[in-house]
Amino acid sequence: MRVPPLTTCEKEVILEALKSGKRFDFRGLEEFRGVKLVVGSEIGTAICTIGNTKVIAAVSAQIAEPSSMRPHKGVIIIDVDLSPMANVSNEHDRLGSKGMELIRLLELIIRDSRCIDVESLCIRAGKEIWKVRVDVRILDEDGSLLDCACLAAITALQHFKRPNVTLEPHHTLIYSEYEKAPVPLNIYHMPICTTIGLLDKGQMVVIDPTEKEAACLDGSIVVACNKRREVCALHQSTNLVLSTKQIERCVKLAMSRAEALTAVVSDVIKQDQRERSAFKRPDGFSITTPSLILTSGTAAARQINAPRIQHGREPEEKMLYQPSVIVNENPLSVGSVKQEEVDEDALIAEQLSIIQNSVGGVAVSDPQSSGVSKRKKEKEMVDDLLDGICDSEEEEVKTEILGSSEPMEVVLPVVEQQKDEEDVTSWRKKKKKV
Amino acid sequence: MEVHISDDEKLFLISGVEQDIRNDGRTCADFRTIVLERGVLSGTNGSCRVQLGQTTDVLAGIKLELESFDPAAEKEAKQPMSFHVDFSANASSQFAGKGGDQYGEEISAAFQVAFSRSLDILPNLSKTLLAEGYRWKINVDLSVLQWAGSVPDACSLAIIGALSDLEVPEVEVAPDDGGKVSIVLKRPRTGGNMRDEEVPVAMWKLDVQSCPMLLTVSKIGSANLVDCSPEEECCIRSQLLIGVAKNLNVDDYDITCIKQHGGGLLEMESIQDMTELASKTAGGLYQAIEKRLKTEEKRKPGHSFLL
Amino acid sequence: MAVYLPGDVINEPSSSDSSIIGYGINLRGEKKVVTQPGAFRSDEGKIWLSVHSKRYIPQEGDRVIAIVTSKTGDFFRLDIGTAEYAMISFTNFEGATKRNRPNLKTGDIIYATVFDTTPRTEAELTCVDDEKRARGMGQLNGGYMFKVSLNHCRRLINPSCEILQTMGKFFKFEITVGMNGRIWVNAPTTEEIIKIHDVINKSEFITGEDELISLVQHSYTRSVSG
Amino acid sequence: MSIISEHGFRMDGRRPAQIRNINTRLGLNRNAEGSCYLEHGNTKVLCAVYGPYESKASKRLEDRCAIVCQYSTTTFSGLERKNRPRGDRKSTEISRLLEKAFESVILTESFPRSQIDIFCEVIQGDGSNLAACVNATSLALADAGIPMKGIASAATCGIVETKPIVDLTSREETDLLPRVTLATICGRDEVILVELQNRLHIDHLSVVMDAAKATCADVYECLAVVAQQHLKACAPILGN
Amino acid sequence: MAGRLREMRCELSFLKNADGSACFSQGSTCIWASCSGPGDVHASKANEEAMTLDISYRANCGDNKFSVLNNIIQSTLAKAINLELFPHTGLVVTIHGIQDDGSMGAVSLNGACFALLDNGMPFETVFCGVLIVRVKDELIIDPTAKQEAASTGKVLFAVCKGTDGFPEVCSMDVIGNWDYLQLEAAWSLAQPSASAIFEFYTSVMKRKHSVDEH
Repeated sequence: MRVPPLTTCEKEVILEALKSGKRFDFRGLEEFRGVKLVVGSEIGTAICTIGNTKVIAAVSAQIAEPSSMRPHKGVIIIDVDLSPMANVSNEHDRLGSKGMELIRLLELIIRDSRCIDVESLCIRAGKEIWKVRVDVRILDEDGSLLDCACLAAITALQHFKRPNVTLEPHHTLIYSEYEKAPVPLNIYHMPICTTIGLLDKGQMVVIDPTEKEAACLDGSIVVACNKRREVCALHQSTNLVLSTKQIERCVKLAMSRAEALTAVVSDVIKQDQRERSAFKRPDGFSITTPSLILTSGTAAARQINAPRIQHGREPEEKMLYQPSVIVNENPLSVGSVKQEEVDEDALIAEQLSIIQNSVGGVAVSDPQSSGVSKRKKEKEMVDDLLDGICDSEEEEVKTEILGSSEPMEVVLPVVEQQKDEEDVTSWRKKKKKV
Repeated sequence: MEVHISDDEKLFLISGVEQDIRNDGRTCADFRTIVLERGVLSGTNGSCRVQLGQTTDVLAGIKLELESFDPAAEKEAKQPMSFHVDFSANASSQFAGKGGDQYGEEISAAFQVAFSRSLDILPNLSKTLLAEGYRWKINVDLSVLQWAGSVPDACSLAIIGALSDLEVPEVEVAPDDGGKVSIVLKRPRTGGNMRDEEVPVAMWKLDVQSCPMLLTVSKIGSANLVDCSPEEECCIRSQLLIGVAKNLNVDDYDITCIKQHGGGLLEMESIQDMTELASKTAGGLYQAIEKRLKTEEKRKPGHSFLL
Repeated sequence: MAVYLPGDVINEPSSSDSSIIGYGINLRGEKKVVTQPGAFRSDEGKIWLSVHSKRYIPQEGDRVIAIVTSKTGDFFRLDIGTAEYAMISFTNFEGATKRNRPNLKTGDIIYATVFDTTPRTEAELTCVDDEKRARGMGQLNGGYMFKVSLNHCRRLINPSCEILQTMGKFFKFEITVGMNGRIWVNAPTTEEIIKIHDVINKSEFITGEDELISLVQHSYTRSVSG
Repeated sequence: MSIISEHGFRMDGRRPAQIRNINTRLGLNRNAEGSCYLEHGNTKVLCAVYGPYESKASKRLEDRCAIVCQYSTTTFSGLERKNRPRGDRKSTEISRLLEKAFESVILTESFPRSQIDIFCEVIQGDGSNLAACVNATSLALADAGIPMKGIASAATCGIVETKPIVDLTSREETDLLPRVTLATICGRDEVILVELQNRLHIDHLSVVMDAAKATCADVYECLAVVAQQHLKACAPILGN
Repeated sequence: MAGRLREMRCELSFLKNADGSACFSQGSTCIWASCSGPGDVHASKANEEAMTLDISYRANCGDNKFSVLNNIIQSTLAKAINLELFPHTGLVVTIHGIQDDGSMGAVSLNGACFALLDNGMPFETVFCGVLIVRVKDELIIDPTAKQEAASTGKVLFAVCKGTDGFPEVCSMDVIGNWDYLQLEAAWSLAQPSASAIFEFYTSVMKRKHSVDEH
């Protein structure tokens, strides 16, 4: 779908404002937008929000065959998904040149900078290794997409724990999270990526540009650093002429940013660990929007009382009991029955009679002829079935407790906490014989 | 690459060819000047570069691989050579991306067929079978750097050059535990002071006299000609790819394969004439190559090819 | 103020049979069926729904802000945020003759009226009314253009809404509101343009009178950092 | 096996700040508008430039010329035989880098709605392939007579125990040695391409950058001499 | 006969680039939905008489091949929207399953409807999704992941508001063997929950439109 083009008047005003150090969201030229990082209730998922850009990253692992060249090294795969939700110009399941560039840069920053110890992902050299897959989904796009994606991926990798494994001569035992505590990935350092926009031949630096600003800038440079003051990636992504001094200045800015964000990531992870160790079920991504925003709404869990099948309620023509052989008359031609349709009905009626005689005993019930008795019998059966439901005491669903209708802010269905069923099918619990 | 020439130019060319004179002065059975340099790529086991008339430029590189194969699965011994022709985009912008792949596969298949009987034709090729289930795999890769007609001919010359440049290391086969075999490079016992790794490994070379060759013979008007330039290729009626191999014992040339390349109608006689022309020119080419391969490569240190 | 969802039937007392059916309501038989979610509005014999949306659907008579995308033959191709491009012939400009054509380049914006939206063809726009006079339409030079939701635009234009009047007390600015959700603002300095842009965006969910004044006051005094 | 021996020499006998010898030949491809064969020691690169010609509708740009680049390596170029010469992620990314770099060098506004094709083929890759490609491409563009801001020159620079080493061979490009590929215009401090492999500590950044910039200037000298010689050689043909 | 509908939360138009966006959660199952259109569509997929629907449910990890769920949402939307109203245009609906704690099918249908309401384009009738599972032949509405996993049969009703205002089935996906009576019981449970969800729609839209009071 088409995105409206950038008009010259917008471009002129934005550039004029940037040159005089002003921006449309009241930020300074070297000020970052606020970062919001949320970790999911599922292990290994994280949503990162920078300004309006929102990205969710999910990490999953499975056992796979290693490549012949590197038999004892685990594999990390990064996959990006650009959906029309992020930008109307994207298409489902189609990775354009923008997507390819994003994947390549993420691989450069996360995989090629060896921030994850791949040797520890090896189970049985040459035969079984862990294949860690990082899925990045872009949910909303407003500039510095790569920073948001990289931050989300790093947080998800920190938050992820793979199941524990013991080696036996002929097979491998994979434990669920209830038998042995899952093992986090061995991460050496955390590369944090920063997109730095550049203006008039690279003299002016614009930090963390929004989508509109990025369209007006001359170009941008991507710098990834970690808190050990190491530069992990340096990538010039648009046609731009810079001086080496300018590059060094950008790297210093990115370095300070990296330290700040590493602190944010480790806080979020520690806070989540504290919650999980206290067995408090983390609310993850469920919406905690302040109620005062007019565009949000909540409705408390409520009691649904299904009325018994009252006889009177359904207007008669609505409950027309369909004959088992459906006569496919064309609904549009309800009024005008054309000539050839008339012989068609005759034909079908005649077939109907043949079927009835040949089938013999089976009552091909025609609504009118079967009469009311049959329908009454059905009603009793349905009623007994429904009664069975209400009276049963030990039913799984505790309905009385939730009867109270006053809106509770966070309603945790009582059922989950009380007892852990043994046949829990939470994530990857199967005791797998490989 | 489509070369556009006007109709009267075509008429001029066809009438010339029928009188055995071509635009650049050659007769129908003449080849353009051939430049052949061997051993140009240090990273390969054998390499050769052939340039045909300052335009068509082909580079052949051979890399050896130790291949283990299941002897039971293959009834008759599979020939160890595998060919892969790749059209570099440098040749023309139509070969960018996937443009050249289709034409490249066609020529690679033709070479695969022409060399299918290579175990019998080349005398010492059977030496590549090392032991039960182990052999040398010879990967012959050709990269076409410039394209101006008669690419198969240039490729076959490059292959012969590269095979003659190929050095295969001598190998000792020692039985190992568990039925497996350990392959060790054979080093001549020179008691000198050099440490074991630095002693040069003994090498053997392939004998390439009877190596098959692919020639394209084209028919323009009523004349058959060899080594067409792009302009001539625009007025071809049809083209045959003829594989010729020198028969050592009877000193004649066998035809190993005939493939029609592109469309066109041919009577039986003209096929007969074309194959004769092919074997005649092949004879000339074989002599030229032998003379060329005998002159040792004397090259200044640091001097490189393509200069 | 009743809110209806698509599929509901309107049986408001004020919607007598004679009233004219407006936006968002379809007449099926004698039932008035709602087809767009919105709040019910009626005003002496006319009933319609005020709908919240961001995607513009061209209606004849709407005044919109269009972006020139290309020039083909004697037509300019315009983007008004709809599925199909819109067209405007060079004759539909004030004072345009065969020879002196309006010089519009790609990326310029114009304020025009939609005057023909037959389905399956591009919408046709014009910058002159019947007497060939511009009445404020034509090219918009300088200034800044940005997009807001359609219902906010309708609210700004509504005479009874005093967002613009309050801003008038603090800023000296020129504003054009297109029905396709695009607003063009011009002010002497870029700083003021930034402040006005900020006020208009924030005023979307402000209803109270005094809240509005405090918002405009705050943004007037606040300095644009940098 | 340290990269620099204690006497300060490298494995192939060069000093740390010494570049490999460069052999080039221009105009050897008859079909292309401009072509160049360049050798950095054992790294051999062939580059051809086609265009500017009328571009395909999909790539056409209204105001400037579209640069399309393809970087491919022959299957026998590296130590191990690769079965796909191009199309893998690494070569697509290098093609994109070359495109971006040369978009800022070529005066693209002078050819609106047209397209220039740049094809680089690494015949033998022995380290700093990207730098060799940039040098070969800028010479091919000069040979094709396409207006440019200047001849771009590129070099790779790594760092070993705080000492910069320049123009790395494939044996020195281990996966621990951090290295920066830098491309500048006419050897001046105008960077058009920067690419970092492996992690580099920030204090070493300025050292590596200066060494790389100095090397680009040296390489530029060589390229300039070659270009002038080529033009002088063609002068009599041009009849002036 | 009773059951319970988990707590529903919703937030509208919180995405910058989508025409209509909704973040909807039932219990702790949470999805983000976006609906953009009617916009231009690629010539190859354009349909002269009607609007083309491009719908995709995308999960967090793995390749997104959810044909069953996509088909249900596609058929429901095709019934809910009068496609002939906007010929030669395209509507793109994307649903991201952010967090899955059971009855994801129903939650995505509700999210899709919220996104459509937020988009504000004309359509025929509001719709919602109700998932009913049978655990040890006892019917549960809107199950959590545990209940859904322990169930022996599932039926997902896509319910839209009929012309007479009562809920009406417009598409249905049945897994496991159900006889007609149990299905009828399930439907009798689904009707009131559908009305409850429709009420929630109205309350959210009322809040959103409260700006137009003056």
